[in-house]
Amino acid sequence: AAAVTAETPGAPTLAEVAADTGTVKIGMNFFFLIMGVCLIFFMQAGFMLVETGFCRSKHAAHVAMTNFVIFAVGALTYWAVGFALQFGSLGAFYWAPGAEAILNGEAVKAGVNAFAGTKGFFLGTLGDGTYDPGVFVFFLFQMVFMDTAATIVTGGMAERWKFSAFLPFGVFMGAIVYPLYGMWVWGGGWLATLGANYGFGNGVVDFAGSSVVHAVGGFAALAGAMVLGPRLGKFKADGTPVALPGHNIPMAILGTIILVFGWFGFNGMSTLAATDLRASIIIANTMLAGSAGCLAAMFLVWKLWGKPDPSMAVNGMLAGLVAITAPCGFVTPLSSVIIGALAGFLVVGSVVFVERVLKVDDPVGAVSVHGVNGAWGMIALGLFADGSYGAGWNGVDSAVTGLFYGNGGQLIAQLIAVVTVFVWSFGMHYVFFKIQDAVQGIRSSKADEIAGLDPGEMGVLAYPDMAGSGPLGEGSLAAEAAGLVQPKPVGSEA
Amino acid sequence: AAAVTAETPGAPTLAEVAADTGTVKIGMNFFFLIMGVCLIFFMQAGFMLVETGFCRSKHAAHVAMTNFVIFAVGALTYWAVGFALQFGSLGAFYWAPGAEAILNGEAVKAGVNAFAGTKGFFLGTLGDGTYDPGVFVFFLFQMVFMDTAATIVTGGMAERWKFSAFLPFGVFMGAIVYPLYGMWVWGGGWLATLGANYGFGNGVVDFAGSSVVHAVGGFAALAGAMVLGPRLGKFKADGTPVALPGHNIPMAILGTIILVFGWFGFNGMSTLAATDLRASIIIANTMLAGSAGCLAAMFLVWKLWGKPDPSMAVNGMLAGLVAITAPCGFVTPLSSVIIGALAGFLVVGSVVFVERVLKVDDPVGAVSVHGVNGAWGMIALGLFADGSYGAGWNGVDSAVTGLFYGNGGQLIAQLIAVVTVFVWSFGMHYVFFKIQDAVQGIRSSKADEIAGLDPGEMGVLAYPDMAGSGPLGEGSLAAEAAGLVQPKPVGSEA
Amino acid sequence: AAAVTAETPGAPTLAEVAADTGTVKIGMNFFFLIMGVCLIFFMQAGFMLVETGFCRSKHAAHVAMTNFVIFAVGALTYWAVGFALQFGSLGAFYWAPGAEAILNGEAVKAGVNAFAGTKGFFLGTLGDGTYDPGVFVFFLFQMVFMDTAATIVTGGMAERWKFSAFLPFGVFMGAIVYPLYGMWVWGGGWLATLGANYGFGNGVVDFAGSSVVHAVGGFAALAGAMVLGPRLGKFKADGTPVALPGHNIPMAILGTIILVFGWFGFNGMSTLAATDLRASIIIANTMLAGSAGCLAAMFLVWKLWGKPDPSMAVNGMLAGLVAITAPCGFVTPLSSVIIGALAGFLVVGSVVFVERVLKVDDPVGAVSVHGVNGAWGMIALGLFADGSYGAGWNGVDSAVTGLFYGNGGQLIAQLIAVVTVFVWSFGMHYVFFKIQDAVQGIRSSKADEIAGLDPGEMGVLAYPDMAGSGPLGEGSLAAEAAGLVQPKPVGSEA
Amino acid sequence: MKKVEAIVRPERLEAVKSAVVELGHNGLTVCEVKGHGIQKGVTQHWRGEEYVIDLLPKISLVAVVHDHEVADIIDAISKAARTDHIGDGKIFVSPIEEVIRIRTGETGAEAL
Amino acid sequence: MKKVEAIVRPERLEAVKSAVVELGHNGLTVCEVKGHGIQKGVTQHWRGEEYVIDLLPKISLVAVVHDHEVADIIDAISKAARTDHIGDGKIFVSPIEEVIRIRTGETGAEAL
Amino acid sequence: MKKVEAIVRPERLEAVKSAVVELGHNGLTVCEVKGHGIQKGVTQHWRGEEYVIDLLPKISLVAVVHDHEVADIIDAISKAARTDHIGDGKIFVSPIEEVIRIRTGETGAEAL
Ligand SMILES: Nc1ncnc2c1ncn2[C@@H]1O[C@H](COP(=O)(O)OP(=O)(O)O)[C@@H](O)[C@H]1O
Ligand SMILES: Nc1ncnc2c1ncn2[C@@H]1O[C@H](COP(=O)(O)OP(=O)(O)O)[C@@H](O)[C@H]1O
Ligand SMILES: Nc1ncnc2c1ncn2[C@@H]1O[C@H](COP(=O)(O)OP(=O)(O)O)[C@@H](O)[C@H]1O
Repeated sequence: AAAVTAETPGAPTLAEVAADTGTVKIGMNFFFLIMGVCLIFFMQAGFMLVETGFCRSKHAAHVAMTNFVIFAVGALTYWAVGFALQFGSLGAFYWAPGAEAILNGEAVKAGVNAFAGTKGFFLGTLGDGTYDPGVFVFFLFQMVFMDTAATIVTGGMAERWKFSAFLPFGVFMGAIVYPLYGMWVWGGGWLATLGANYGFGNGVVDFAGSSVVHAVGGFAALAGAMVLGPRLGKFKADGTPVALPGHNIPMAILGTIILVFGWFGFNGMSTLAATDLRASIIIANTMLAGSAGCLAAMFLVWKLWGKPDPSMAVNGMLAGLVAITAPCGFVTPLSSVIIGALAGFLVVGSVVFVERVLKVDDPVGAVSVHGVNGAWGMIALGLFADGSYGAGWNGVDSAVTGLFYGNGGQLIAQLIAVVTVFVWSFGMHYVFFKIQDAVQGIRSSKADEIAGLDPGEMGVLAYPDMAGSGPLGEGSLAAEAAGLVQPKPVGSEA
Repeated sequence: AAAVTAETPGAPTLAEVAADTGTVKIGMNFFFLIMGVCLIFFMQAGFMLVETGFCRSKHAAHVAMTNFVIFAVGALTYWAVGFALQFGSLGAFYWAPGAEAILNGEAVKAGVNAFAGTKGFFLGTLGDGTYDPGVFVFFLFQMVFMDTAATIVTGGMAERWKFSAFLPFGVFMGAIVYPLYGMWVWGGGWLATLGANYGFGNGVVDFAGSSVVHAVGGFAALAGAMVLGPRLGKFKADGTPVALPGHNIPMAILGTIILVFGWFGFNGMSTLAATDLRASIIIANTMLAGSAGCLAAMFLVWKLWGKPDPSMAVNGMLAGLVAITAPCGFVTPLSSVIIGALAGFLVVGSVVFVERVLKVDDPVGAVSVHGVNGAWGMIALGLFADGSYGAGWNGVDSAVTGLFYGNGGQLIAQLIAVVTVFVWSFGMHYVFFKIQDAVQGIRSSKADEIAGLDPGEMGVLAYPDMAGSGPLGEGSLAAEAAGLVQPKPVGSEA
Repeated sequence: AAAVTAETPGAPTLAEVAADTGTVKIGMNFFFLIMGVCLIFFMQAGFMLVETGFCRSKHAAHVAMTNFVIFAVGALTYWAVGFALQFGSLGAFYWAPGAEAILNGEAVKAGVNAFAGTKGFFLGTLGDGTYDPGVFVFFLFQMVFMDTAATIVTGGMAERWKFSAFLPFGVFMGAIVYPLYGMWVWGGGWLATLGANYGFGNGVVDFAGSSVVHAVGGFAALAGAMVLGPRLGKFKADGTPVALPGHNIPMAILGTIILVFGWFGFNGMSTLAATDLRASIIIANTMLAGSAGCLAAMFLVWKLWGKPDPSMAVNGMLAGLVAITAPCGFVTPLSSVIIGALAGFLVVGSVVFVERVLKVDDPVGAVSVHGVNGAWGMIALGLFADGSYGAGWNGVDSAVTGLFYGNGGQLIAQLIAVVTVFVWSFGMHYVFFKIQDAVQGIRSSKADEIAGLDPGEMGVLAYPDMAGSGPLGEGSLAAEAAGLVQPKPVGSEA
Repeated sequence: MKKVEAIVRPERLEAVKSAVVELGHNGLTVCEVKGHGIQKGVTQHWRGEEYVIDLLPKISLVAVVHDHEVADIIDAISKAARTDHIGDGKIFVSPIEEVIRIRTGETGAEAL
Repeated sequence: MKKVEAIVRPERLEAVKSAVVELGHNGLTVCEVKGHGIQKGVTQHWRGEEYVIDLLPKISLVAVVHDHEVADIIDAISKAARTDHIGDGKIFVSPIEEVIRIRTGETGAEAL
Repeated sequence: MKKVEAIVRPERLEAVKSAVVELGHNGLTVCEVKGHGIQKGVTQHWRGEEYVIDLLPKISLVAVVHDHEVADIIDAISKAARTDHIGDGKIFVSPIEEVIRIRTGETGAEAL
């Protein structure tokens, strides 16, 4: 009792105890979010390591740089624009007393459907700002989610994406594509209100971002990889894919462990409050699904190709985590294991499909891990949610319940989200990249790609001391791509 | 006060304040455990890096994979079986209100001594499940401890352990060996009740797992390393050990720093509650002991062999941390420094002893760091515990007190634990590996070992771009081991 | 309410609720500090990776070792001596009830000005100790700050600092230089009381250590780099600097991301209490400033030298973080962006200045990042503090307010701090290194430097399996330095 | 017997190797080297200081062949390695006096 | 003088080196190379695509020796390198016209 | 034509390269090798076991030149590589029978 702030030390009044209790409650919930911010931020390191490890050493500094700089670009963009578009019309919210001082803009609406927020640009610094800590911590939490979505894309487009073309993408993603889809699902937008307005379950429910973060990122990566085209030498003339092995497997495994570590915050802290004890259930589900995904993918490739390919075990773990991200709060541990295992199988099939059928070159499996399994996670929620949590979600009284527990409406909402996120993220980015390519050119020069983007675009080698750390070439090589263009026969000009 | 949930906002009643205080208290303690889970989980990365860095590059992907996949295997196994055996008969427990709904099975008992729990398989998902968050967070906390024990073993058996043989080990450790010993010490088992039943101090006290986690892992590694036999070329024909230097020292140092980072949670969060303020004392003791171990080992090897060998400084740090893990809550900072320094000396002696006298090949020092110093930590508690903490521990009223502070009974309990953990973990694993070896063969083929387990068992090179990243060979080499078999003289068949 | 400890379970009295509220409040604030300790500790890994990545592979194990061992040396030294000198006369402090039991020594004073604390050596273990958790957690928090300062120095002096000479530095820094300057600013010393005693604003205000940690480290690195002299081959005979590229860019980028991660704790947890909700504002400011620094430096070098040099993007991020460390609690997000961007420009200019004008060889930019931007951060507070926070700071009633918001006095205090920290840290270390050099020799032998400090001083290669992992030489080479000494012409003795 | 050593671009290695193997020369040894020639170096930056990497990665491919096979293999390598840009590399031919196949002890022509 | 170049298995390097040094040839130079021969490659997988590493790690060990020492060194290397499995490697002997010891400027036979 | 192969200390590479290029020999090929000679090895420790690295890093630098240029280039390399300490390395000269410039197909003297 001595620790309670009181006029008569040691004998606080009810009002004084209540005051302290309130402060502690808010302080704790913000502290909880801050730890979430830390953990999720740290996923930048995970993505950097997985993507860099899966690429070749001659591009390693370039890939690492895109994963590093995206954070800076994204953070500033989201501060300036994105956060306001996503949450500027959120209004008051229980865990952020005071938010109403900033995030009370009139939403851009068409009828009952809201499409964008309108307040809180620059966190209000340039005018209507207050120092409301609730808004700030919420901003931080949302910012690191956004940066995760953006950094996914650097993987699918790695090893051939011009650095100067990558930067505008960061702005586009952080200011427009991510925040608007995020608004629709998390900011009171039209997808969130599909339940309240049209009776589809609780509207679109995406607990921690299978669609908002992962599918947005994964489908953007698909658009980017398609517009860029495959890496030189990735496909033979007859379309057969060629293995281009990543340069550092332990690095990729370290990155994966860091991603799992970050996912504790990504999913667990998405309750937004330590007082919501669901967090432990969510984390248990998350770990079980990831583990199931890892083993499912590993055993499948072992069966298919004879070896427990580490790169697919890694992808399987991540696929399981992505898939459980939407349903983690609403399903049983057993369902989580099933969802994760299916994600593990799915990611293997999808990697093969993207490469062999679509002929799209996705060096790290971003499309399969984040896009396909982001979608699967949304659907999984529509199937497995058991109605034990989420009463009141999106303004719908009943708890979130999926098809297997009797509510087909929720599944429909989820399917609408899947279609929407694909059309929106793939479509917007496809158009964006196409236009950018016409204006600026988004692909690195062939000479740089052959010699390595590190010496070409970064001006440094990632590993200058190591023999075999990637060949260097010269500008004059631009006309030729390794293995793709037949060199002229000697006789033709000797 | 406005933040307290109340019918009349701003003027909460005593009951309302009490309700919020209770929620915040539980929320905070669960949040505390969740952060512990994160930190301890992250030790997987530390182990992966230390073990991989200490191995040779031709096996790097293989070693990293075992450290990665063990988590998935362990998590699912512990969920299915291990947790129930360890804690299924725990009954109600102060920090987990509601646990009684699941963990109230009748223990397997012989007289007053309990040997195994009986409830909570699959977290009860397959029948008697509830979503009790206290049980879930406790499960998570215990699961990451178990995975630590399992991942220790991959180090001692590295560079020659067949991947397909390693997987069953993960199941055996996670389902049987770890949970049962853990039950005996932490789950109300016969070792815990040595005090209440037979008057040996507070019974076996192991604050955060010097024996439960580290000695179990370290002695399992000893059994495994003995059954596997040394790596090809590790010992000359006359038994002289040969240096097989690890391939990446900075990687091992990074891993060590990550392990220290994780140890904050491992020891500090083992109070199980933030409201137990002892955590800060525990963490201070932990850091001091690790630091003392690091310097002690470093100066000793410097003296002995002329250089401050980084690999032994690393082992010294870890040895100090392992040793303080049992006593960290019960000793003074000065005792911690002494315990840590002795651990640092001990690990050097033990590494030499294991290699030169036992002729056991432990590539990373797992036996010396975790086994020997796990035992030393248990004994150290029996010597240095100063009676300032732990009243009521294991149902014994007095605080935990060691020999130097007048209680020889505690030391006896600790010695019983040391003998038990050695016999149990070494014995069970020795038998397990022997049987498994007869059935399945647990050692990689010689050809794969010579060429590298990466191309042989993983199907990928860890570092394909680096010249000298490990030699490749062919199946036909199986008859020959580098340096061990004398090649036939040329003349004999030319 | 059931969770509140009460005689009548479920119906706690006001006193009982108050007791629990108090416990929870303290528990939470200590938990908050513990997480800060974890995060800040983890910066050791960040520094290790950045510094090692920026150095050449033949010295990689050596650089990594200094960054690892400094923690052990620093922790023990600070426990024995440093903490007492810095905080031994702090007296009671609101967040650490009970601190008065230990930290109540009579300060070493000259008039109103205090210069050193006098109690708490060995945390009082050797005599007047208590197990006060508040003191222990505070000790841990301060210890990790100190170790950060010490580890900065290893970067500026890397690749030529004799390991046996480095160890005494750790003791000197941890026992004397850091704690005394820290006392002056944070322990109630003469700089802190410049406001109360002489009317300069709130006295010197350094929220989380732009000067106490970073400038102390950065200016010590300058002294060390000057006394050591440049690495062999760093400057041509005519003084032109030579590029000596770091050996692992992704490693340096990983280190930077880890440092950012740690900075959440470094700045955010420096409120010392989760109940101080300012933490979220502080973290937002921190991230924005770092991002701005990163982009500012990257675009500047791109403009200047044609490529977005990753090593300078990394330095820019860190420079922004260092600069915002002092003002992070007192400025707006917009000011943070400005402060960070200026830091990004400044670090580029400073790197060039130090190398080309001062001709000092600072392999990782420690002087520019930590010294120069530490100073800039202090000044920035004196300019941009907007008077919204810090009322009562250092015993001055008004909130902390800078020149742009009308208080020039604060700027003067800050400038006094900048001059003091430079004179103190640079001066003390310059003298220390000079004396040490005369007594012991602080520079590695030329032969070791040419062949690599790894084989020479550590007795191991960092990367023994990699071709090109640094050349080895022999003692006989001592007379010659690569590229510096003209070899004798062949004719002269053939 | 002759040793034919070709210094070629790393990105042409696969093509050159195939061409040689198709000619029936299974035995060949490859090494990562760095070459200096009339091909210009690459300018790099490190923390403000410019430097030129003027030793560019090349691959040395060595095949020891019978005298009568030299012309064909030179032709095959040239075709496969050629891009018509500066830096395509060179082929050196030098005498080999004896060859021993370690496994069998065979020497001379039959050892190839 | 002759240059004796042996292409051997990496795991036989220590044995070969010792054998050569025991013969009294202190001077030798070693290089990590990759070899293609009748020894089959290793099949690997990367994310579903199979590929064959058909350039296997080998060590090239070069000793320049006097003409009369050639037979002995060939014998010693062969014995030490031999495992009787495909891929044991080859020894090539070629002429060296001049040797200079840089440190002393000695040339010819005395420079060895 | 002759092949001049110099085994030198890594830290002398820059000086040797410059010396050769200044003589007008633009074409040269460099490789990282390890050498054993009368220079002693380096003693290392790994977890209590001592071992000696007796293959020390060296650089092999090869220039194929016209016969009449051999003396000058040997002289230049010797000067640049020399430190007067054991381990400075050796220069080997051997015959080259044919040179082909891949890009142009030129052969012999004009290909250099
Ligand atoms: N005289 C030489 N001696 C040794 N290597 C040479 C010689 N000339 C060229 N090379 C090698 O051939 C490579 C290509 O030569 P370069 O002059 O750049 O282009 P090109 O062969 O197209 O004329 C060089 O990088 C070098 O490795
Ligand atoms: N004609 C050749 N020219 C150059 N290198 C060769 C030649 N033949 C063999 N080699 C080298 O010797 C190694 C072993 O040869 P291989 O044919 O696989 O087995 P074996 O020597 O047992 O017959 C090859 O990997 C290659 O490096
Ligand atoms: N006979 C030889 N054959 C091949 N390489 C040699 C020979 N003698 C010396 N070398 C190379 O030259 C290097 C230096 O030789 P060493 O005997 O140590 O010193 P020095 O050249 O000063 O007498 C060795 O490391 C080795 O690479």
